[in-house]
Amino acid sequence: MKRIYLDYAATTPTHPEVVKAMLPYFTGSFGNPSSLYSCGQEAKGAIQEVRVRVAELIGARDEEIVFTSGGTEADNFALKGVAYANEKKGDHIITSSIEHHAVIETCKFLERRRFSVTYLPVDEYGLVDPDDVRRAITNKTILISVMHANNEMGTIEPIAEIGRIAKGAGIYFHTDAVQTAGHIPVDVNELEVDLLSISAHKLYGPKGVGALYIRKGTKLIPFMHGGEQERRRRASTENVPGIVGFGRAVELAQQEMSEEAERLTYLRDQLIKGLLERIDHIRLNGHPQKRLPNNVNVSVDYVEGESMVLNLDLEGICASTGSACSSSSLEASHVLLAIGLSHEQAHGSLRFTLGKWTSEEDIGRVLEVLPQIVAKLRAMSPLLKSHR
Amino acid sequence: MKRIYLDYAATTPTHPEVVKAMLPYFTGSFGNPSSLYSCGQEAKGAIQEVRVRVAELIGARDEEIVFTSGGTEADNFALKGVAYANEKKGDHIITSSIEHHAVIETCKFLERRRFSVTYLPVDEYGLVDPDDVRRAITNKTILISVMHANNEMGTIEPIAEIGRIAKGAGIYFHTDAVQTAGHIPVDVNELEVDLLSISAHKLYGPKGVGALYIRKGTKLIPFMHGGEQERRRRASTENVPGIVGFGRAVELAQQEMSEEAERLTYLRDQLIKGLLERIDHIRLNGHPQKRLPNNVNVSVDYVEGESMVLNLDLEGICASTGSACSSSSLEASHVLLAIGLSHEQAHGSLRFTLGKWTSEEDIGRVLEVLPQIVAKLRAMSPLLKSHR
Amino acid sequence: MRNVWSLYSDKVMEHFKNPRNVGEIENPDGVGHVGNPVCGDIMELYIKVNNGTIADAKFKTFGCGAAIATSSMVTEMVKGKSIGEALEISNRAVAEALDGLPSIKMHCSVLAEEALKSAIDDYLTKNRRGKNNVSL
Amino acid sequence: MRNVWSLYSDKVMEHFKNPRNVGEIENPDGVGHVGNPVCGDIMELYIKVNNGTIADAKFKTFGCGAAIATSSMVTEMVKGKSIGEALEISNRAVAEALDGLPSIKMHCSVLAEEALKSAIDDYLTKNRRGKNNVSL
Ligand SMILES: Cc1ncc(COP(=O)(O)O)c(C=O)c1O
Ligand SMILES: Cc1ncc(COP(=O)(O)O)c(C=O)c1O
Repeated sequence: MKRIYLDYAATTPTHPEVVKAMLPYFTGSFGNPSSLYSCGQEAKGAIQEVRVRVAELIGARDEEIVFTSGGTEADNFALKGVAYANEKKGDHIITSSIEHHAVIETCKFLERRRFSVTYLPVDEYGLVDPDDVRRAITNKTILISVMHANNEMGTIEPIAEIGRIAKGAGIYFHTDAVQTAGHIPVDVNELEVDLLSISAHKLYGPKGVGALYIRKGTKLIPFMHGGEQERRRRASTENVPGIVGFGRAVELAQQEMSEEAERLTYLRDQLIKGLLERIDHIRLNGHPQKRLPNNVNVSVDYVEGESMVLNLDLEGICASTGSACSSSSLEASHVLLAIGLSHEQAHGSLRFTLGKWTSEEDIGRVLEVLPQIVAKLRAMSPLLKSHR
Repeated sequence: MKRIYLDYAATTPTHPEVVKAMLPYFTGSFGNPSSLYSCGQEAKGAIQEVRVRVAELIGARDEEIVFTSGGTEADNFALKGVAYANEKKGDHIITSSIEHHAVIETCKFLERRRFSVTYLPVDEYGLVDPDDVRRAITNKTILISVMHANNEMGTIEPIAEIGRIAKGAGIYFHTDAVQTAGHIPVDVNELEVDLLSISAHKLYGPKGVGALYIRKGTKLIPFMHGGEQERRRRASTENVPGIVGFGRAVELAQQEMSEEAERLTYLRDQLIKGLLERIDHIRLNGHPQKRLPNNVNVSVDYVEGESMVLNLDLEGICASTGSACSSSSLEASHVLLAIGLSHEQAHGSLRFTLGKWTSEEDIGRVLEVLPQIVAKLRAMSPLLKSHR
Repeated sequence: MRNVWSLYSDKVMEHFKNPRNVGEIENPDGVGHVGNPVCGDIMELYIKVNNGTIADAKFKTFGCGAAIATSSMVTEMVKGKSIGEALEISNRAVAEALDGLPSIKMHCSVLAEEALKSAIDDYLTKNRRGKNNVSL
Repeated sequence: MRNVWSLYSDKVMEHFKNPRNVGEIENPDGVGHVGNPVCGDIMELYIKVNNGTIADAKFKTFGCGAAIATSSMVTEMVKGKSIGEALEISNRAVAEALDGLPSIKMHCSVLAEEALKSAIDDYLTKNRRGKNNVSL
């Protein structure tokens, strides 16, 4: 059975070109970039080239890019780094209620360390209202963090507008661009952000690599303490092959982004339309237009998400759900609850995220298979009866 | 010109077998281990196998192993994690003055966050005196961190003895085993440690992967906040290929360790003997016996380290130095100063660290080349004259 | 045997794919409703009792793979058992019959046990009311 | 041109490999001693002056690649210059003559400038004492 991978937002396969680019740095140019001799300097040069490339992708300068072990570290670094460095100025942070756990859990940690955090609500589509941001600002506010696009339902936030507000108020602004960098245009100056998180494995690069953009002049302290790597901003021996792979992935993304976004938007809309037509009692989560080109998120009434995902897996289709059952906590996705879904609806969510190897036939196959799965599960659902 | 790599303590080439083991996890089994469907679970299974293997290497249980992005993260996690989780019990930490920067800088950070740190001195060989540890303990002490072996001069510390003291006093004990794991026997129960750091790229695994051993029952909070990976102890999408490579490297290390340690000890002693014979005004740094099998560290009077490293590089030999000039600070190695070297001697240090691909001819070549380099540099040294 | 490539054992997957005893029993002798939408698992378990023996059992479940499989398994296990025997079926017994559950899914087996107990309770209550006495 | 695979430019490496004017001058007209062991760079610069022109310059240096290359370069640059011209040689000029230095190594060029100034200073002091006057 052919596998149909539709969970590109969870992780992407590493592009074969990326793997090829990485290989020489494992056994050949394997040196430590901090070393003085040539094979170390060679690795250092390779990293520098990637830095320039990543900077280019987001309209930044190379010295504003710090490599990390992924999106989570970039988010931790940005939030803790700014909070600790600016605590004399204030102790208040503003974020949204639909951030990735890497931001939410970091905020909760900071709350336990005497910072106070405002979690802004979102509307039914998952949009943050810039006016809410403006109203939440106090003279103690040192940082605003709102994600560029939401990983579960794909809603794209009004970052540039929030950026203008933050800038006007002289408050640092961070955005988690893990789901957007390499997929839709991201420009740190247009968005007016001071800090921006990226993760390589979401754009066909390797897992375990990411970057934090830090606008020149931003006051923050390191998150990883130790050696003098990354101009003393991030310690630890650089993951040279990983960073080189990240660079190649960024290069490919730059070449293919606009065409690919168009192709995926078409497939996405086909899938949405097909699902709404073929399954009753189903709703689209997230904004219909202000949405990532590759994201489809629906709630299917009366059935639970994990049981749909497992049934899809039996048919060779990889998808995900915001249901509690997919995690060790029993709570359904905080994102879906934040847009006002009931617990049943949140538990009945299903996310398909499309990517480079998604074809029209794949979409067709989902549209063929899912209605049967839903019918089978609804037949055993105690909820259907009570809603009849 | 054949390259002679003698900086295995800085980083090792990734073993070709390790690269081979990693490859399927980039493009084939690339799933996110948190995913429910089979290709995610497959990745999760692969990680679990490595966890068992790493646990075996150090005599631990698999659930006591948490994967990290390297040695630095493991050190940061251990120190900050224990400090924050136990601050109600006390605010005092004991460490040594020859720790890696990943420990020292983390301690300095904690000092700025209202913890107090005692940096124990070492003797002329770099040994911490367990009695000093005992004397430094107060009723506020919550953590002791002393490295297993020093990365610069290879001295192996009396960890088991310190472990017994820590255990007797009911204080958590961390050791940075980045230079020992996979090279000499490491057993968390024999050493009586509660936390232990490992880095894959020091044992022929990939860069950007490591592990922290956390003894069951140890109270610590996460360092990377976010998702529920690693049983909620370390967020971020797991670096699956990296972890798999780490596992293969550990497997190879287990097979080859004792034989390889013996071979390297022989080569090491040959190199030490040869250098002391052929170059006058030279001294061995670190303990002559209680020393890593692969470490040679000497101070060559009247010449500076970087200029020796660069000249060696011109001859195809990769080595390192504790000289200031190798870093952006101008201070010579804190480790060499701690054993009582003068600044000149510390700046005149040279480290050769041997490894899997080091041969007897390589040692011969160093012994042939280095005396000439030293003679050339001494001819331009203003220090030689003043010492005459 | 736990398959490394799956969250669940083969046995769980088998019951998930082909759940036994799905549905409702008309005029059941006992019904158990357990779980709640917040946690994402809701089970309904129906039993038919003949002479103190559970002659039939059916279920309806909204929930994850483990919830469906434990529902299926518990209805299988209970059929033909006396009320007394049925009350002795523990959540562990259900999980073991499925060749184990991942630890984060053990709550589903608890739910299955509770659904069964609740159905029996319902039967006993009705019966006590009706006949005043029941031999366990 | 900066070689990506090296910390230093080809020019720095060339001077590092074949440093010019290594040594001491017997009976020098001026000597400069700068640097200190804590920072790991010590330079000695010797000059011979003929009719207000620097006829010869030599150095001895304990230090990194950049320290040796800047010493070599500054002695090359200064030869044949008048004292006035020599005093105008800045650390930047030395660094530029070497096709640049990594930013963490710029302090070596500062040291080279200081060594030269200090040698000239020594010459001027001795001379003033001797002849009471010197034409710059
Ligand atoms: C929006 C967002 N932020 C952060 C992360 C964390 O990235 P990583 O897994 O690289 O740590 C993810 C993905 O997991 C994400 O989707
Ligand atoms: C003793 C010691 N601890 C920690 C580290 C840091 O490890 P990593 O580079 O994997 O972060 C190193 C090596 O750099 C080391 O030698």
